[in-house]
Amino acid sequence: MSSYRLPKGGRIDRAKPLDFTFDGKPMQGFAGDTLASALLANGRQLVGRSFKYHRPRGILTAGAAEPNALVTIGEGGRTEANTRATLVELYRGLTAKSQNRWPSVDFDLGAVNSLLSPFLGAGFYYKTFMWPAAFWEKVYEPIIRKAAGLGRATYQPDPDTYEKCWAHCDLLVIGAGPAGLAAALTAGRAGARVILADEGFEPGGSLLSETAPVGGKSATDLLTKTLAELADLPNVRIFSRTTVFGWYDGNVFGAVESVQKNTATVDPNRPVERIWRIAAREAILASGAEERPLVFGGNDIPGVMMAGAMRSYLNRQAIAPGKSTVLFTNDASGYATAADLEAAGLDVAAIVDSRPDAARTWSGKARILAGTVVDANGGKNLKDVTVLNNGRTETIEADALGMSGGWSPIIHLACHRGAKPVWSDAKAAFLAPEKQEGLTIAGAAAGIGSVEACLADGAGKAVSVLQTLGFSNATAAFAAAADTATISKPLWRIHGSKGKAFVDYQNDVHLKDLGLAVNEGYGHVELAKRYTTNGMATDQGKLSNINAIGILAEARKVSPADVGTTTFRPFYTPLSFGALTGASKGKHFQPVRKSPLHDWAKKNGAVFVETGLWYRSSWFPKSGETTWRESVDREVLNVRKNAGICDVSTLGKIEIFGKDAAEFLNRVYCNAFLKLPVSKARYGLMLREDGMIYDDGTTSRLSETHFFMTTTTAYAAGVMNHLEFCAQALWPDLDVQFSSSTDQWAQIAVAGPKSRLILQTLVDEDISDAAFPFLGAKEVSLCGGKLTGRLFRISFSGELAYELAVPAGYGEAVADAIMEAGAPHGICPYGVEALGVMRIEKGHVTHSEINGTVIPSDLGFAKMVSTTKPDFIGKAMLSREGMTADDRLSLVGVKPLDPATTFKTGSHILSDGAVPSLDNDQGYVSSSCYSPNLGSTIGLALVKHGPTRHGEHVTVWNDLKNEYTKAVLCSPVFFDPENGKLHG
Amino acid sequence: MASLIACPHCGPRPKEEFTVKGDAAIVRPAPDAGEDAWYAYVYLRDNPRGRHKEYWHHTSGCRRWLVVERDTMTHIVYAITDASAPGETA
Amino acid sequence: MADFALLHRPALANAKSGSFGAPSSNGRITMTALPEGHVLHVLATRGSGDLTGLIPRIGDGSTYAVRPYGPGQWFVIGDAPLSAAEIFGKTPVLDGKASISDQGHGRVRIGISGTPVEAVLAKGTAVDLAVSNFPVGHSAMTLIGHISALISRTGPESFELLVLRGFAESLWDELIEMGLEFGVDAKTAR
Amino acid sequence: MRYSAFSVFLNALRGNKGWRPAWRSPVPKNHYDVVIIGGGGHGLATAYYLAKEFGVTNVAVLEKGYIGSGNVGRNTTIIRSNYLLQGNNPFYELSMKLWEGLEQDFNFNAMVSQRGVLNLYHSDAQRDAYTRRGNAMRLHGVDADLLDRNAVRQMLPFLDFDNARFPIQGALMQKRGGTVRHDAVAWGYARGADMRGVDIIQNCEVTGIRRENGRVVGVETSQGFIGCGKLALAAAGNSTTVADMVDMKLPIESHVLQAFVSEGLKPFIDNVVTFGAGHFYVSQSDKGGLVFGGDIDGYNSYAQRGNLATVEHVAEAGVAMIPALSRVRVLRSWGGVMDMSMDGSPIIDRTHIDNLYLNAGWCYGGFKATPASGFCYAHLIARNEPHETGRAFRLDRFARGRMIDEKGVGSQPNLH
Ligand SMILES: Cc1cc2nc3c(=O)[nH]c(=O)nc-3n(C[C@H](O)[C@H](O)[C@H](O)COP(=O)(O)OP(=O)(O)OC[C@H]3O[C@@H](n4cnc5c(N)ncnc54)[C@H](O)[C@@H]3O)c2cc1C
Ligand SMILES: NC(=O)c1ccc[n+]([C@@H]2O[C@H](COP(=O)([O-])OP(=O)(O)OC[C@H]3O[C@@H](n4cnc5c(N)ncnc54)[C@H](O)[C@@H]3O)[C@@H](O)[C@H]2O)c1
Ligand SMILES: Cc1cc2nc3c(=O)[nH]c(=O)nc-3n(C[C@H](O)[C@H](O)[C@H](O)COP(=O)(O)O)c2cc1C
Ligand SMILES: [Zn+2]
Repeated sequence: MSSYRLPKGGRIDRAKPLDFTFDGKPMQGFAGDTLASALLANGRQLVGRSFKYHRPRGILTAGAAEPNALVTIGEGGRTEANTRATLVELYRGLTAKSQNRWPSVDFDLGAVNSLLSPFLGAGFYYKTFMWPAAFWEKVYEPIIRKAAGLGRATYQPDPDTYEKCWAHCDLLVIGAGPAGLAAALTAGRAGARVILADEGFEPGGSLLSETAPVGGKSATDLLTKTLAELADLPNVRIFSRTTVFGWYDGNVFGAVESVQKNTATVDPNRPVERIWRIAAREAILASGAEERPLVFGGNDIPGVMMAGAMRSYLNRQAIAPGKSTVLFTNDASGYATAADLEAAGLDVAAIVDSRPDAARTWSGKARILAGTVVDANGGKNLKDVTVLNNGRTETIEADALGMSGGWSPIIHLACHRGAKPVWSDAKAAFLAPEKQEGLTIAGAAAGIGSVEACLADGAGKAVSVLQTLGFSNATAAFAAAADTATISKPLWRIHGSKGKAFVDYQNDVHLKDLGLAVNEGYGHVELAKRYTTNGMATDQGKLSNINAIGILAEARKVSPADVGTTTFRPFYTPLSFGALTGASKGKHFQPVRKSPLHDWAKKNGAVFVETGLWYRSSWFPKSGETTWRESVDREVLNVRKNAGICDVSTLGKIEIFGKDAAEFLNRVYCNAFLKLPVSKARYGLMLREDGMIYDDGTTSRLSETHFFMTTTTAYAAGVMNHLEFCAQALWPDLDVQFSSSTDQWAQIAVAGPKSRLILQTLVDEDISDAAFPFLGAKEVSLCGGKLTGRLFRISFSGELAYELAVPAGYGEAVADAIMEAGAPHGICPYGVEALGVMRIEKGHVTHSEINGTVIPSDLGFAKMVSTTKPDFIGKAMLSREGMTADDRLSLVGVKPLDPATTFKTGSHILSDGAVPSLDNDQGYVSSSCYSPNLGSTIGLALVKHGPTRHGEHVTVWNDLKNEYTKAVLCSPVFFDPENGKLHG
Repeated sequence: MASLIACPHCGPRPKEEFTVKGDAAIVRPAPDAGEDAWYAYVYLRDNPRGRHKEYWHHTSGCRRWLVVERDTMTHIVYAITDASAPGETA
Repeated sequence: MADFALLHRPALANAKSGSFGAPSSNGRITMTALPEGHVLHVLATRGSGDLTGLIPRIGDGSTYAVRPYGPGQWFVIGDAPLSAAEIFGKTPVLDGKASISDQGHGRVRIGISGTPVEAVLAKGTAVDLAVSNFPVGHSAMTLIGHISALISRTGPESFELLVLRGFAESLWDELIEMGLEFGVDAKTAR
Repeated sequence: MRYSAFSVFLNALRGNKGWRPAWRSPVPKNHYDVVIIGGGGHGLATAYYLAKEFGVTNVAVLEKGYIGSGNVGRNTTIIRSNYLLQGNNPFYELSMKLWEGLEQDFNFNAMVSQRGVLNLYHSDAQRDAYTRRGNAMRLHGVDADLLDRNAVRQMLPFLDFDNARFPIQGALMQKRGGTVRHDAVAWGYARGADMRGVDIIQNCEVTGIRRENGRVVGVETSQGFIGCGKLALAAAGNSTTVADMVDMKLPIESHVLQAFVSEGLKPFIDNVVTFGAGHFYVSQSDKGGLVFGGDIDGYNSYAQRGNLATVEHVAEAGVAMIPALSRVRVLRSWGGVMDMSMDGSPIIDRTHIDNLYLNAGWCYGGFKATPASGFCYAHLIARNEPHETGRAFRLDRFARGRMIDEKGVGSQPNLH
């Protein structure tokens, strides 16, 4: 193994070597490595290129904030761009590729941008690329767009699965560092239902890389012991590899668990990622703190790393950052790293401490320079650093530079619901309110520094939270401890640098960009963000925002408190579409709803069509028929000549009970229902309160206090909600109840001159016209009392027709029986297409006409609007001027002058010879079809002054298809206007 | 708001189970209340910043219409009652 | 039509049946299409007061025959199918205090059980199914994924779901998927 | 300072030290001829056109936050003029025409990108509705094309054509539709207005409207009283709050709409595409992020944030439309507070107070309207007479029964 991997130490399992590749090159790491640590172990520091200038970039952090080490992992449909190497748990067979470079990460032509950087300052594109105007889309934008983005996504579908779950707990603890562990242990011992979530693949947070004793004992032992006790508590669940990504109202937290992101051989029985919606009574945020980079020239050269990250790689994965390391620190953290490096036998060339007054108790070998690193030098890797020490410049050779500018509490989640962070001079950091309803912040996230104090804080805060939850027995799992950490004055930028000093690494925002933003009037923190793109990269400013704020504050000569932060938003870290989607994808995007006659229809050869969630039978092709029109024409002609059977089970069906049911219906329909006799059906129009028609359908009275309503398929759910609203919210004193019976009944339309003949063979009662006239509705006995059904004499086709409802489980048997009984009479099954043709022939409207902007009179239903009822939904608004105006679009029929010509739904109507213009627009074709009975295309149209224009010649204008058809407006009833067949 | 709504009949349930309709402070006028009253009922809204009552239907649960009183800025829920008995708080 | 054979087609007649998912032998999920017996949707008349004593009287006396799920609404469930006349025959018991809507064909019962059953259902519903919160005998109407259903706990590790007939097959498929990681034995045959 | 490639070059040579603020930060005067409440796209555009087209320059725009902090700075940047109804269609087309010359007009590159907008359809009924819409557009000379499944597949092969629950049948396409860099619109108008003498005053919240003798005389603000000859509301999302200051109730509710951006990707999707079987629309920004959105959250809200259920809903629709999105990661989600009107269409009108003007009710579609709205509103304010093209957007249309309801869902704002 390389010289970067130390021969011993760390939490890696050297017995489990793992092969992987980077840019095609085979490499090896161990179980316990992240991709980042494994790359470092293989001596690979340069792993990516920055967005704008294509600067060579190395691994900067060891966690979620990583801006540089973004790689593409996986192959084919598993390709994942922009993946942070620092969070990828290494696995055997992992393939990783560098990004945003051509031809290679080591030699990238895009790097010429760096030379042009004076011209490419913040917002340069707003000021140019404007001339000539046509060039933007043709020349400039394509070039800019080509340069856009970092990684390349795949177009292939994802072979893996995802899922979404709910979890419930008394206490959610976010972060399993010392503070979180202490909180979880305290709550677990008290018997609360606890969920402890941590994004790492090992719980422990900073304890995993802590070498100093904690409360006199080893940090590792403390961790092991605590985890063992937690594991034994049945009321505690530990979610590892689980990132809490958002805090939502109602104290619901969104979290994503990576279930199988650590393997190349995915088990298809398990998801790769799983979303948890955690409903927590209370939560403790123990997310720790983020170390701040320092802003000096060349602070992005591979080899420059956060001091804490260096320490973490050293202690967790036994990685040496380099041969000779310099630490540049504004905080105690640099010393801890230096100490651990020296303890591992590594050379620390110097510790550069920017704090003039820092009280140091350094007992190591490395010399200390009071001053700053002004420039890090090198190309693709660090060669040396220039230190300014008491006015003296010194160059120190080093291939690794650790930096620490102090710590920023990770308060992201605490601000998702509107809380604004407040600058604390004492902590030199932005803090979120320590206690909000449902959420308490603990540990480093609350600005606490020492491990002992974090343990105490987590435990103590858990106790008080538990008390509010009623666990009065809770006692802190760790004793109180004072915070021994010191806070330094922040160092926002280093003066005197020659090289570019980066603030937002990924987006290449450097010091000067922020200065420019202030000069140009974009000094507000939000404007600066938008103008320079600082903080808008995949790390969302986890590292950069605080320094940008400090720099803006200096430039504007105000305190960071006056600058404030930009808004923290979900997601804490980027979240895959796949996880958010869960199992609802592909064919499972929405559930399927099947009619009880689905299999009957299938067996009869139906072609299905998606209608909302339902599949409905569209038409039933017979062998020899090559186009759908052939089948539909045949079905229509056959129904009109003999008989047909159609599945109408998808219509909404509602049982309405109660002694006030009639009164209720009288109020929800615009026509009268109060006196509907028992055993009768009536067509009803339901309006919205604004007077527009909402839905239509028939309602039958089965007894004094029991009605049966049908609605359209599409509006079934809406009507049910509406009825319940009227009953519960508007008229709670009416005695009326509703039960949806859509799925209870298989509903079968039997239509055509022979329909009575056929049905009579099944129905035990007499259904002659005299015994069962048009609009009859009653319970019937079938097949000698074998079954009870409901029979309605209603007709959408205009034929003598019935709808028979039977319990769904018997639907198929009854449909088969009807087919059998009808066979001698030439019965055929017909689908919704034929149904559509017949209803257009009869001028019957559907939601093609009832489109939410029509009132009853528009459709010729003026007479249905009761003038005598004191009240019904929609009554009051119908008298407005615009509702009575005579230029409203109203229903007419339309047919081509030459039956050999045709037109389509959606075509507009123009007066004969009129110039096409919106002003001349007379209306549009709302429904159309070919009528085999008329031998012509026919249509229903909504046209200005429609009913007065029968006989007028018009142009049916479909410019989209270059189809301009001469046509005549006519009555919307094309077929059997006298309704002779209906009553037949 | 409303990741969870505590239905007085069913307990806390996610927003997906509900259908929201809108302002519950408006009262349906008498049939003869006149054009202005009806126009106001159908079209005009207080749209308050702060406390607001609105109708939610527990569509995938008990199928009751509820009146949810909450803050439109903070989304804190103050009370949830059944629409038929708006006096009671669960 | 004397020769008419009144064949009943179960809602899950064509649903997937067999063993699915992980081959583990312990902690598997069992799914069963339960008998399409009777399902009575009972709706209290306005102002009829507390009917908790009354409703069980139209049930078949079995445990959990009555499943309340909202104010004045119950499902009364049993394995035996009831004819329209038999259901009508029950109305006098209710004494005008409630109406019955026959849902014996409109809603279908699925049994689901096994050690990890709570974990499986948590992939669908936001109802906290921990036994402390949702004891045996409890029912709740809720969304499971995109489909609404009545969940009833019939044992420490067993539940029944009551779902609209049209959605039954979709829910069945989804439940199988949700159980894959534990292994599922799905039985549609009765 | 005029912006050009040359000025960028020149300044770069001088170390980029010569750039001046894009707009001033003036102390408010005591009195303006026109005060505009709201430094969003519409308020700034109104000021710009007042100054540029109507010669009214003694104008202040008062913004409670920073300019662009409202919806102009948080929308999904889609512009199109594919409207159906007579009241809307010509107006949005006017806006499209103004977009087409905007950058040269205000000398700021707002990256107007006419990359084409496709609305997918999945059923015959949707196809018919798009036929009607497309023809309505053509009647007004607006470009529209109805594509069939194959044509869509040619353009966007990565949509789900093979395994979709609701198969794609085709699309209505407007080639001239596209996107515009949202912030740049606010900044460009602000700079253009400022250059012509308009005062843009940030951090200035209007807290009251002072009236004398039935006329507005000025506004109380967080920076003191500011007098005005005419007062123009352009406070999208907060219109009812401001109207309440003169006891005016509006047919508007405030609702939150969320939007999202993914991590930056190499070119992935060239056009704007809208799903027809769920709520999802997407385009790719020039930086590489997929910018997308879905439906509103559905309840009244003044908080610029939304609900997780909606987030999931949007993602589900996204993956249903483009299965390959599954492994793409979403970077950030945010919300904007919008005026949802009772018919889904806006209001540009006078009010019952004769020097108070109203511009409101833009719902989730007012970004594309920015130039035309500013232009028509400026016309109304300057001439006291509605511009021909915006004439239908009257406040009294609800009382008169003349709603402009594209969706046909009526007076329930959360359904529009
Ligand atoms: C997520 C989202 C996506 C959208 N996507 C699109 C899209 O793709 N295409 C499209 O055409 N439209 C879209 N819209 C709609 C569009 O953004 C808005 O309709 C439009 O921006 C509103 O006009 P505006 O720009 O003037 O509003 P805003 O930018 O909101 O301006 C109003 C300003 O008024 C200020 N203000 C309010 N009250 C006061 C007060 N009392 N004193 C001082 N100032 C005040 C506010 O701070 C705000 O800056 C979207 C909206 C959202 C929220
Ligand atoms: N001044 C300081 O604040 C400071 C300085 C240096 C070191 N420290 C050290 O940091 C430690 C602080 O302990 P602590 O427990 O507060 O923090 P920690 O850093 O030890 O643990 C935080 C844990 O939270 C996890 N996490 C963060 N956000 C998450 C999310 N959204 N979802 C899931 N997991 C998430 C991280 O993976 C990590 O494991 C102490 O050891 C302390 O000495 C603090
Ligand atoms: C079109 C568009 C593109 C955006 N692209 C990004 C982006 O690439 N990175 C980012 O962090 N935010 C992006 N944002 C979101 C903004 O950061 C911000 O969330 C949004 O403008 C709302 O403002 P707020 O979050 O400050 O309230 C984008 C916003 C819009 C409207
Ligand atoms: Zn409920």
